[in-house]
Amino acid sequence: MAELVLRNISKRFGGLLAVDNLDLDVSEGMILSLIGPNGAGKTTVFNMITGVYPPSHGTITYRGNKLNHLRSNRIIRNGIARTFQNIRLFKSMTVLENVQVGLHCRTKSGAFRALFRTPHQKQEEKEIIDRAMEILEFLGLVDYRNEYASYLPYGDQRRLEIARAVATQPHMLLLDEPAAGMNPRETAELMELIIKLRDTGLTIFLVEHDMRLVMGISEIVTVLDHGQKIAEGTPKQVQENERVIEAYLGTKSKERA
Amino acid sequence: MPSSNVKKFIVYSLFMGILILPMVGLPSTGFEITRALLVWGVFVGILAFWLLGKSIRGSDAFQSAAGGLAPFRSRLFDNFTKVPTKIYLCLLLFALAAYPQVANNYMVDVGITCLIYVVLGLGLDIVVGLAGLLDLGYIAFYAVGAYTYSLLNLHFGLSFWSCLPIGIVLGAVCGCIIGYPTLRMRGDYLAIVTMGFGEIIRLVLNNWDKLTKGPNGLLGMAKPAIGYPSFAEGGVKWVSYSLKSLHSLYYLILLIAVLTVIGVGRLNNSRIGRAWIAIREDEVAAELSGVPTTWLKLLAYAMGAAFASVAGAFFASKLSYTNPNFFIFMESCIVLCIVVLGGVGSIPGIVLAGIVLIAVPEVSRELQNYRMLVFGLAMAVMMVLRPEGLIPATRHKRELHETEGETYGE
Amino acid sequence: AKTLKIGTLSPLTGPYAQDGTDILQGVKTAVAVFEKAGGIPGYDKIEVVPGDSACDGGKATMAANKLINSGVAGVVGAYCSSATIPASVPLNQANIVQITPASTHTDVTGRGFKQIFRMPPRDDVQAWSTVKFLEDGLKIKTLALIDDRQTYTVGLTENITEFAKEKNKIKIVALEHITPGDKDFTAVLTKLKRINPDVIYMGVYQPEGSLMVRQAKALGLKSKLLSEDAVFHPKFLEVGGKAAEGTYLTFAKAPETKERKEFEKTYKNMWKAKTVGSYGYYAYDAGMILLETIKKAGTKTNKMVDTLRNTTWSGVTGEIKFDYKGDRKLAHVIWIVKDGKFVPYWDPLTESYF
Amino acid sequence: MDTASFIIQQLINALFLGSIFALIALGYTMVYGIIELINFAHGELFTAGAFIGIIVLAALQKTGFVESHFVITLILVFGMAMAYVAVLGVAIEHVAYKPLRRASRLAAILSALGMSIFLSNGMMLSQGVSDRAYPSILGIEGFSILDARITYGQVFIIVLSLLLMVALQMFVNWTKLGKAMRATAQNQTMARMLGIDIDKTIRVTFMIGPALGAAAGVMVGLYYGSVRFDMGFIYMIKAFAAAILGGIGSIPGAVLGGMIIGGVEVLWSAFLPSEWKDVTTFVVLILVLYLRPSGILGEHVSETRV
Amino acid sequence: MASEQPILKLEDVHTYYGNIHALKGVSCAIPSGDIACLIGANGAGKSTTLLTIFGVQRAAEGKILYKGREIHHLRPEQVAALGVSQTPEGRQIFPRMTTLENLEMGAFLRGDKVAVAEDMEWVFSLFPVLQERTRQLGGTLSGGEQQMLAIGRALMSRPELLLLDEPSLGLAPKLVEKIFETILEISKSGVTIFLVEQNAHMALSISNTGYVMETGRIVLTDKASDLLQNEKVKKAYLGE
Ligand SMILES: Nc1ncnc2c1ncn2[C@@H]1O[C@H](COP(=O)(O)OP(=O)(O)OP(=O)(O)O)[C@@H](O)[C@H]1O
Ligand SMILES: Nc1ncnc2c1ncn2[C@@H]1O[C@H](COP(=O)(O)OP(=O)(O)OP(=O)(O)O)[C@@H](O)[C@H]1O
Ligand SMILES: [Mg+2]
Ligand SMILES: [Mg+2]
Repeated sequence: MAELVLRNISKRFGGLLAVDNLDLDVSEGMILSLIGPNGAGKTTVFNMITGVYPPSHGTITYRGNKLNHLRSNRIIRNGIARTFQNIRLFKSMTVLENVQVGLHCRTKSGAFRALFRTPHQKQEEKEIIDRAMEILEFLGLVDYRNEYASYLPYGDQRRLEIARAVATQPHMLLLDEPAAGMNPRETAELMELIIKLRDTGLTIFLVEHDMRLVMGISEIVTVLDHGQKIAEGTPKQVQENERVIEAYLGTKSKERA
Repeated sequence: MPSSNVKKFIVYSLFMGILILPMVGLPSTGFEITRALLVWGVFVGILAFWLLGKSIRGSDAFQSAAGGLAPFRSRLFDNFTKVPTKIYLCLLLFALAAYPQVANNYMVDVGITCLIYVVLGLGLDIVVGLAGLLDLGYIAFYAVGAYTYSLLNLHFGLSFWSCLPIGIVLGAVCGCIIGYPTLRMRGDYLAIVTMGFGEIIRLVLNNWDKLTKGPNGLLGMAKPAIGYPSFAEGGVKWVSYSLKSLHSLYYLILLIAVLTVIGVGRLNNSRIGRAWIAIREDEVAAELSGVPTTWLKLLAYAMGAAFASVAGAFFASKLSYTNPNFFIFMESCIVLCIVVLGGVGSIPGIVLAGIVLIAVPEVSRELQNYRMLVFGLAMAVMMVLRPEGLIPATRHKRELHETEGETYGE
Repeated sequence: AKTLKIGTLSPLTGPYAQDGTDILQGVKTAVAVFEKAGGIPGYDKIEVVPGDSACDGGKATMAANKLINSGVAGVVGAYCSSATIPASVPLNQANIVQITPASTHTDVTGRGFKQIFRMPPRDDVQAWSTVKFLEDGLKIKTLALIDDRQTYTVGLTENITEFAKEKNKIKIVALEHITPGDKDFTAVLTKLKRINPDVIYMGVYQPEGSLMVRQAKALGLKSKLLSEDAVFHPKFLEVGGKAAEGTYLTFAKAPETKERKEFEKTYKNMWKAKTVGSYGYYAYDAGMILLETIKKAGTKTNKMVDTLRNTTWSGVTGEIKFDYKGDRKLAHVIWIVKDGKFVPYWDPLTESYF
Repeated sequence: MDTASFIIQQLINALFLGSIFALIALGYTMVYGIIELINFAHGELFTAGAFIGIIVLAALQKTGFVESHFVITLILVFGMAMAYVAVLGVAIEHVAYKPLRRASRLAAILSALGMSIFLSNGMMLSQGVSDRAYPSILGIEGFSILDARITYGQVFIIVLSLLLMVALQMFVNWTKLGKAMRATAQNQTMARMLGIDIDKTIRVTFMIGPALGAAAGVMVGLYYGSVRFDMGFIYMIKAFAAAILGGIGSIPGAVLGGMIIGGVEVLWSAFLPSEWKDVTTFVVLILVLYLRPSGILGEHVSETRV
Repeated sequence: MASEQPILKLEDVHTYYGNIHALKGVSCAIPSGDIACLIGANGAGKSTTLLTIFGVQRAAEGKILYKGREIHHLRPEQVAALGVSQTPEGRQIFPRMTTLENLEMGAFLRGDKVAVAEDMEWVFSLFPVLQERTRQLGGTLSGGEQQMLAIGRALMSRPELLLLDEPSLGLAPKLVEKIFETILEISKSGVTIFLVEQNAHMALSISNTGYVMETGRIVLTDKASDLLQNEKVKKAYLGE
């Protein structure tokens, strides 16, 4: 069975059906992309998976556990991590601390251990730093560790978001438009990074409008329009799908891609 | 003076002139303008002084002079920073410990009050500074501590020390009760609700005659006592020594304050403290980074309340008296002032502000009615000049190599 | 070339600053009058050290400690009972004579402190006069009480309830509460209008009292209104205006002596005031007997206490004699507002009209 | 007094108290709505208005103008108080809030608190610590409905505050100012880039809000008959509660909130133990906010849009 | 076509964020009716340039001329009144206003109700999605919808000079095409356009002039078509 299973998922905002009866399977270790026109409901799918709001209808199952109605932090603890379409870093914290927050759900020491600074707590703090440093190293952000997050250039902020998400030690990473605002060269770097992450064993679930990125790395591409799945398949299949071209890609892109 | 500063001077003086107009006496009391003019004069004087200073500092001559001095200054600064912070802390602690030996009773009493407010300020800092929850009813937990001790001591004869843990737990529980309905609220909705809770607790204390004796207050609680073994007269006896004198009370609250500083400092630099700050910065992102925000917000309320409760128990035992009137809204505001004026999230700042904000108005009682006037204006001016607080908080920075100099400050 | 220092404790800031200032000014007047009359041999100056108790326990103890440190020989203060009680602890430890010109709570003198005295009659004394007047003067059947849930006023309404129960002549039909600082009491007054008791007792302070009589008039209440000495203030007449007419108040009746007139004149001159606040009188007397005591007995506390106990003083608030607790025997009489003035009306001791 | 008139009387009491709260809450919510600042000084502005009213009134009374030109007197008293306090509001904004627009919200709140302390003590120094009698020109004449009494003064004040509320609502809706204010509140930089002079917008808000407060101050003085330097505090708290309860930034919300707070206070006192009146007010506030975290008429945004 | 007098001219503009020297002497001149395009790496200072033109960030040094008039000391609202509008970085939608109100805010300075209504229709024809969302609060729109709203709002003011900061960000490929077509169309109606883009390929292909920015300086200015062929540019910004 797939790692993440969405069955008959719908989301209604007032009169608007943002996601309409969607079925989706994400298998372990793959890179799956979700694409679709603006307002198709992609971010909404992410939001439902991560518990920002519950689906109006349907079930979400992750590794056999139902996620509906779990609080977000529990879902993250279960092994799903995400980044945001509009960057949401902890601006007045340092880069290192941002990553340390991500490690929160994998550590235990509570307020009392902190107050009395028990050996266990000290040990854990050390581990937190080591682990955070490792992650920063992996993403090439070590040199920025003491900068406030808000001072980072845009591209590095996006990477820091990924770092924070990776720090929660997920099995599955949801990336919401990670390449937005990046130029082609930076996008290429990002592409490598995503593949590197996948190679560490992560399942990648990607929402993106940059077709070069999507088509370059995805194993499966799912296309959403008005909340409904209109196509699914390999990048090549999807690219040639008439409905997708009409609803999403446009005619010119065909020539270019 | 550059013309922009001149313009500023004129505009601000003018506006200040309008501000003091309500201070001009009424026809019926006799038209009185000297007081208003005095206030205005002082303001204008300070303003001129400040703007002048600013333009001198901005001027080229000063800049180049400062440039010449810079290496000297940095050397001085280096020398200061070379001494480990621990030594400074020890010196400070020593000074605080020696204080009652050189000060008279009044000054010791003022010192005690300052330290109580330092504890309160640090406690509130957990809620406001770290977790970013604006709390205008914080003084209620101070009341909870005071009344817990008073009631338990009067009715059951429990000692200060055995009441402390009970007070802490009760304070924390109250913190959670107050925190719970506010979990979904933001910003100022939180402010009014916490303020409402603060008032509710005060009013309940005031109205529940049977338990609290209402506005009459509770009277005659024992002072804290410490026990020590005595070997006199053969055999060992446990002697209890009541901390009656102001001096011994001072040392007790100093101990509490130091423990609070250490405690809040440790929390701040722990996983819990980081999670609080993350919540302050972006609650949704924190929740989606795996931080259980609900639980941590409740924890912040509870921890903050626990510190206030300790301070309250001490306060009640020091006065041997407690009354609901001691826990009015204005007190919450003063504690909040300490936190913000000191610098949100900054422990040294809050300690400094606690001392400044309590001691200065107290010692300047000679000014009488002008005191609060100046206090109010100074607060506004301070905020305008240093919105980050006296000693702004810096996030902890981690060094990989010893050689890199640590940079603090703005 | 010695200076004698005496201290005052009173709220110089905050909502009670008016009464607090009256107290300070009363004591300063006493010093001025006393110095003019020759002062105390051995001292060439008498200094008043003001302490701001702010009606707050913590601040009051600090202020008390400050007075102790500045070496005062005696203290006049404080005002709110909730400040006087904590402030009296350090003063007691330092063994300094304290005379409160305002606090009426029974606990102020009821704790076995030897060196504390008080000028105004205790809550229960005033309550006794009140109930006596209602029972024997007005001969009413039903009474409604209002208080603002502060130490002072609750003390009064509690004591009145108790006294009224003793003889069971008066039925207490309602006990209502207001919030100090509020301006609108129509809800409570309407409630009482419906019950229509013979008398409504207003256990409040002057600002609320003034507003209450006005609103009672506007609502057309028929009950008679009775209040206490905290409302006995020229401001009550000023703000209450016509609506204040006919209100009964309890207040100590002082003989219209020459000294009293003299004092009023000096006070008004010194402070450019049109009227003397009620606590000004008590404070003046407290200051005067404190100075007299020092003149007689020196600054040794034991001697001062003895002198204070064993002397019968005459002051502008009448005869002053302290009992073993430090309380003063002083009867309230009932006053009435008539033609925009406070007029003595009924004497509970003699049970007769003036 | 029979039950019917009792209830009518209490409803009148509630309406009256509520409309005063509503008027103060309006000024409060306007300022809040635009710079998201708890304007602690609003209570003092209200008091200052009352004092200006008393000064003007006392001066007019000396000349005997009041008897001969009653309506003009009222216009003058309200006009002068509102005009002056409007200027005062702008001055406060300029000195204490404007420099803090980019600073943290807490800093601005403290600055406001400082201003409040400053003004209230300033008024204490100059106007004295005790309450001052307001010349009673409204009188206590009135009429009765059954056995319930309502004075002409009350009618006048209720009508005037309703008029002011309606005028404000129309002003804000019909001019571009309302929109400018909302835009400024939500994103100052963007508002400026669209051509909104936010300084002017804020200034106008700081004139209207305090002016409404001043009108309420004069009303309170005229009707209740006294003013004191610290009377603004309690009203500020109630107005704050009312504004939040109704949904901050919303004009009808402020009116509704004021009425609810006034109503709860009066009706609770009327039927239940009056010492718990304030507790009840706050409990109602907390309950409402618990159920509707952005107030009754507040814009309910699911802020969890990520 | 581009006339002689540049509608916008920057002369040696410096801008600081506190101590950070973000613009280190930017100079450029944009002829009236032109489409000029500014490209550069992240953090180069492109957005800062646009904000400085608008007066949101103060130019610490240098001159900014609009139609020959100095505007670097003007406040943003004054610049807006001169007929300049901008879609800023991060969209800056008013989150608690509806889509319709957001668009109306774009026309804040305009009095001609009829023409405003016409323009509204035009914007809706460009972005039909917005018409479906008129009653929805801006803050709840999807990322791309917000982007369309930001562009629509900027158009609602009928600007003479339009500053676009990454207009294609977050838009679906089909819409990206549409956006660039629209830009061309707007330009034809006489509006001057200053475009900042990461999608350098597309941007350069519709522009006349191109500027390349690196760490606060403009390092290369050329005709856009030439820049497309420039080896360095190709490597650094076009990802080829
Ligand atoms: N809280 C909300 N209230 C009302 N409508 C909403 C809300 N959140 C999203 N929507 C609507 O639901 C639809 C789907 O939004 P979503 O954010 O999922 O789109 P998306 O596919 O991520 O688009 P984009 O590529 O533009 O980011 C949009 O039309 C949006 O306006
Ligand atoms: N508010 C700010 N405070 C401090 N520094 C800032 C701020 N905004 C931008 N900077 C810095 O100024 C420089 C230029 O930033 P700018 O946003 O103009 O770059 P950009 O070219 O638009 O990049 P991007 O492609 O990421 O949008 C960067 O180094 C950035 O870190
Ligand atoms: Mg999206
Ligand atoms: Mg940019």
